[in-house]
Amino acid sequence: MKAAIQVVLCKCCTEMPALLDMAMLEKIASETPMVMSVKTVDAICDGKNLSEIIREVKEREIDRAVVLACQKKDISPALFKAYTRAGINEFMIELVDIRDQVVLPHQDDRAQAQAKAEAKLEAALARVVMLAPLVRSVEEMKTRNVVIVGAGFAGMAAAQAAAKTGAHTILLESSGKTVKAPGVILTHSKVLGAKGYGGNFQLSIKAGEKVEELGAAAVVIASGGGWTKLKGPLAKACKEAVPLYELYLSIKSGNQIKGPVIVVDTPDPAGKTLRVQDYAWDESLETVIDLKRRSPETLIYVVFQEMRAFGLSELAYKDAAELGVKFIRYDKAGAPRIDPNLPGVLTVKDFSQGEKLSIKFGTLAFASIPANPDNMTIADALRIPMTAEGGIRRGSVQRGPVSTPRPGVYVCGSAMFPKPREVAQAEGQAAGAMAGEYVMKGSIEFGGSVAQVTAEKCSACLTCVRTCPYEAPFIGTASKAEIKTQLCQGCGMCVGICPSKAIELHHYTDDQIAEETRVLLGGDL
Amino acid sequence: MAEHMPRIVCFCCEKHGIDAAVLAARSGKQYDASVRIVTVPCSGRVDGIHLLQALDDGADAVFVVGCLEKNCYYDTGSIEGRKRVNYVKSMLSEAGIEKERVEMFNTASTNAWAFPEAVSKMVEVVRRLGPIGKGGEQQ
Amino acid sequence: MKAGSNLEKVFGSGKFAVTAEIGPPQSANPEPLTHHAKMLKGYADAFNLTDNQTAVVRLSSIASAVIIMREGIEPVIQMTCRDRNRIALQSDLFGAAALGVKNVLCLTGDHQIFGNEKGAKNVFDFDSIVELQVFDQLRTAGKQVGGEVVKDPPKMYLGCAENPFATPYEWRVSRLAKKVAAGADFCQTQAIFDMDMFEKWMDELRARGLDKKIHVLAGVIPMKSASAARYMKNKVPGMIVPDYIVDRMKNAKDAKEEGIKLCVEQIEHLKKVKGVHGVHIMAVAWEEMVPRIVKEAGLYPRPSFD
Amino acid sequence: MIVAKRKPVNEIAEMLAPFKKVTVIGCRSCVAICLAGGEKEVKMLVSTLKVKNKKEGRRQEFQGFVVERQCEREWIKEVEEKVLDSEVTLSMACSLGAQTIGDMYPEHLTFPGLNTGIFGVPEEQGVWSEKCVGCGNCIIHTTGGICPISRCAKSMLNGPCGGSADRKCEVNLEVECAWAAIYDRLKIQNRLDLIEKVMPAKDWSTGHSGGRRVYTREDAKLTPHQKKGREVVQ
Repeated sequence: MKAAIQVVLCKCCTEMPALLDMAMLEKIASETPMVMSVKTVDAICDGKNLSEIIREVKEREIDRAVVLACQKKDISPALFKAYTRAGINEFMIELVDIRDQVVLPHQDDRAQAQAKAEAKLEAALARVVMLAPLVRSVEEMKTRNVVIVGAGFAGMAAAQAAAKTGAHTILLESSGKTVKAPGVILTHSKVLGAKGYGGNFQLSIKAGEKVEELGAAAVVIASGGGWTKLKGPLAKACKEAVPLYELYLSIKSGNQIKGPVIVVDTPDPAGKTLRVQDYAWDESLETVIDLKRRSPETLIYVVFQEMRAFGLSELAYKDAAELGVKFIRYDKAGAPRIDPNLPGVLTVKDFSQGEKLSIKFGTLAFASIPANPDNMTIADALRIPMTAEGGIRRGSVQRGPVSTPRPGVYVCGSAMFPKPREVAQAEGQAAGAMAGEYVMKGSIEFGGSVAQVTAEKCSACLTCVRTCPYEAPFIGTASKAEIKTQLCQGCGMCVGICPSKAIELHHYTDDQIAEETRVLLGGDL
Repeated sequence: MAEHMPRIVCFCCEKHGIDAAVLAARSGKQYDASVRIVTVPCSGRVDGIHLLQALDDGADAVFVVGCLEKNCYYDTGSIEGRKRVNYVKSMLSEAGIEKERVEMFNTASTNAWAFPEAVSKMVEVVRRLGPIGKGGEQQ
Repeated sequence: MKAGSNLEKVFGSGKFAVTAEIGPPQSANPEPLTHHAKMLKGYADAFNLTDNQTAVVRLSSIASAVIIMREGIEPVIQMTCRDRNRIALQSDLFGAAALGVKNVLCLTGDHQIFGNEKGAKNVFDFDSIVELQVFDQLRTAGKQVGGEVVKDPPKMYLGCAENPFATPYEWRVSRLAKKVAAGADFCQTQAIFDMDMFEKWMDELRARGLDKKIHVLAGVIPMKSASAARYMKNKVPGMIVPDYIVDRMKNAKDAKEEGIKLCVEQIEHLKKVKGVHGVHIMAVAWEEMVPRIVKEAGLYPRPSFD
Repeated sequence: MIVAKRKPVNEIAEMLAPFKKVTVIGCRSCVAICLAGGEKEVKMLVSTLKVKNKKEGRRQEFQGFVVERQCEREWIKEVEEKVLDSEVTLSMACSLGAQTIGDMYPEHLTFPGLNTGIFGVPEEQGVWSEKCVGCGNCIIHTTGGICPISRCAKSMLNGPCGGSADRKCEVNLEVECAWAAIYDRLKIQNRLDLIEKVMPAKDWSTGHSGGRRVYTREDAKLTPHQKKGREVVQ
């Protein structure tokens, strides 16, 4: 193995030398074979220091580097750009976050900190010789289309925001209602299926009676709906219970409501999945006020674990209380129950009074609206996960609060779970803007640290195909697994689970991980 | 006799895991220096082999840090990570080795306590169990 | 006459038959058998000797039969397919016939997982229907399953068991039809608590004319306690005990008395069901109650054909 | 496919305890697919054994690798040197692989690392269920395509036993009653008349009861004239 390594030690102004013996680290680095240059700089984020580092890269024909500094997020753009310009592949730079992993958390233990820093340096030196340059590929987006599914509050806000970025918006609305929004508007339309990936989706949509193909660079799901299947012990004990939404419609259409009426936040009050949203609270207040005004003699109880009256809905709370609606707050320990032998009676422990109450009721409603059945078709088509309650599951918040796990697909509003209008609108704006920005980049980048199959070792057992959340692995024409690089996100789940060890993740190969671990534990370099 | 210095390896996911460790450091939290982090893109990348090899290479304990299962950057990665850890635990118990030496932790990137707490739990385990075998130090 | 057993004669006479169960001991001691035989003599037309029931090792059914025959009562031996292949089944049938046994109940057998020898290797060369078919061919055509001609074939009255409450329900009558086709002469049912469901089954059975081809012995179990009722309701697969029966046992002042009363009532009810030609009383570990039940149900004395 | 399960580590360790030099051989076929004996499992086992040895102060040398199909001599031949370079070989294949190595090198010890279980179907990831016992005389065309020999605890040929409740098997309440499934399937296929037919005694001689079975294809066998070197001598 031939390598020409540069080692850069960043003092981080004075933080590193204050705790660590920099000379010792320099010595270890310089005594390691194939290390051509050891540089200690005051601060790597200082442009002056960068140019000095890069000069040395050229002079000594450096092909890889170990940089002891801080978190990748903080320094990457400048450093990586400089190295790349000097001809070093971005994957040949081993960054060691010595500041956050050694200096800051071990201020009180100089000896141990030094030992750890030395081990980290040695492990990085062991790892850097094993690194290989990797290329990223670029694929042009075929369209600038942002397809927005649903023209409710969220969808319309998304269309506005996406249009502002310059993207071409196409709004799909399942009903025939009149929609005022920028771009193309297709009423009586829905998504049936999808092929491709973020940047280049090929949607199959139904518009009116016609089934059409539609290219989309990004998709915003704003299809609305709720999260509530009536699942849970209360729903089981009281078969006649209704979602609040139905009660609301029933009141509006002037039906006689059998009292007393109880509104509970969820059919599963003691469960783990409780997700009382502002929506549920606002909707409950609106409903009970309406009912109380129409029939003042009906006893009404609102039984909630959390009472959240934000902003102006505080006034509705006050109104309801003045009209004589009884509010009962509970906690999990005193959660409402219905004894199957005593149907029609709800027992609950009032959290604030500590009193156990048994309430007879004529109508029981859960503060919830039914899930949108279309969400399942959309999720199926775009291969994105759903919540147990029938909503679209968003991705990790690190990807953004309106992102799904799949790049190029965004979700906003009540498609996730019921939301008040303002929240749905704000999310719509965010999703539209993100989708617009994504589309306006014009191309997608992929490759780099992605998975790759060694065909000879593959048993075609399908384990990777079944495990990958992005559906990147597939069985190719040679009856062996292959990775669709455009879909691979580089998580390495398939690598960790492959029973034949036929998949490797570039930049995080088994050998690289094993060697780093071994040296970190004091193994010889 | 001098107290055994624990040797602990942490396979830490590059998303919420590392962010939580960095946040802990930058919030001034101090934790035992015996822990050595190996960064992986996702806790689902961790293979049982890594955990066992680390124990063989001299670690007294190994732990994996991943995103919260409901908020994993790679959607299901930390669930996979947990399954790998559990399988290694079952193999260790079959072999008569304390399964507490291998553990899975989940954290949000905004949790400054999670990482130091995980470290102290693992240090506690090693202090209680000592090295794996008497030969551990002498060999 | 197929075998000329007492049970066959009772059925032939059109009288309402009574059979009861005797569980052989889990030892080599014949005494409990003779004790029960003496106690029960005259209260039933024939007595079933279980074959390692629930796969618990017990004194063999054939040996038990011979022991009670010495006391002058008629046995129905049971032969499960769990422990014997076709060689042993046919050989044992020869042996039983040679010893004077005239009734045999063909069963697939409980799985060994329920017994006290869980590590056993099971056989299941046949299932009960194949067993019936093979035994029927032996007695009528004098031919073994493998084709060997038997000069003095065993003359046996062939019985089978049927559970009207096992799933799929739609199939239960077809199963009995298959047993009839395979050669069964009489059928003992699983213990009946849910009369409505049983009667529905009987309706279907009669609709297919099966009541003319097979003698149905309805199974009854006298219960000692409410917990026994609950156990049978919840723990015994394929047994249905309606809630009102559990409640009745629970609310009774004297549960044992109530159990007997309930059993007698059930027999009275079953006597009226068309196509039911007798009852089979399974007083498991409570055999001493059989005389009382038989008397109170108006089924004493038993007919005699000597 | 053949589905196997790794033996508990302590049982394997006990088998290997007297030996200093151990070869662990996996297989890339069925047992890799059923996650029991592929390269990953070989490495996991070797690492676990090493950690166990460290704990117990025992010294053993391990080498671990996989072959394409351990039940075929040609694949074993390729790794012959490595096999014979140890005192004992632990086969992480089904018992067929273990026996192939054993038959090839009778003086060399070959131990099983897996318990070979079932002819199974991967129902979902991580779940394999038995659907054939290799009776050598398939009848599933009469039972709606569902095998009662393997899927019924009592191999009933003529319908469910009396223990079938709620469509579950009384022997294992997690398992569907095979005959309930057959009934449903025949109903869908409009072939319910089949269940009224009394199935005769099954001829088990085509199965293991007929003795060890060897299937041959005369047209595929090599004649002595076609064989080379050692093959001819054997």
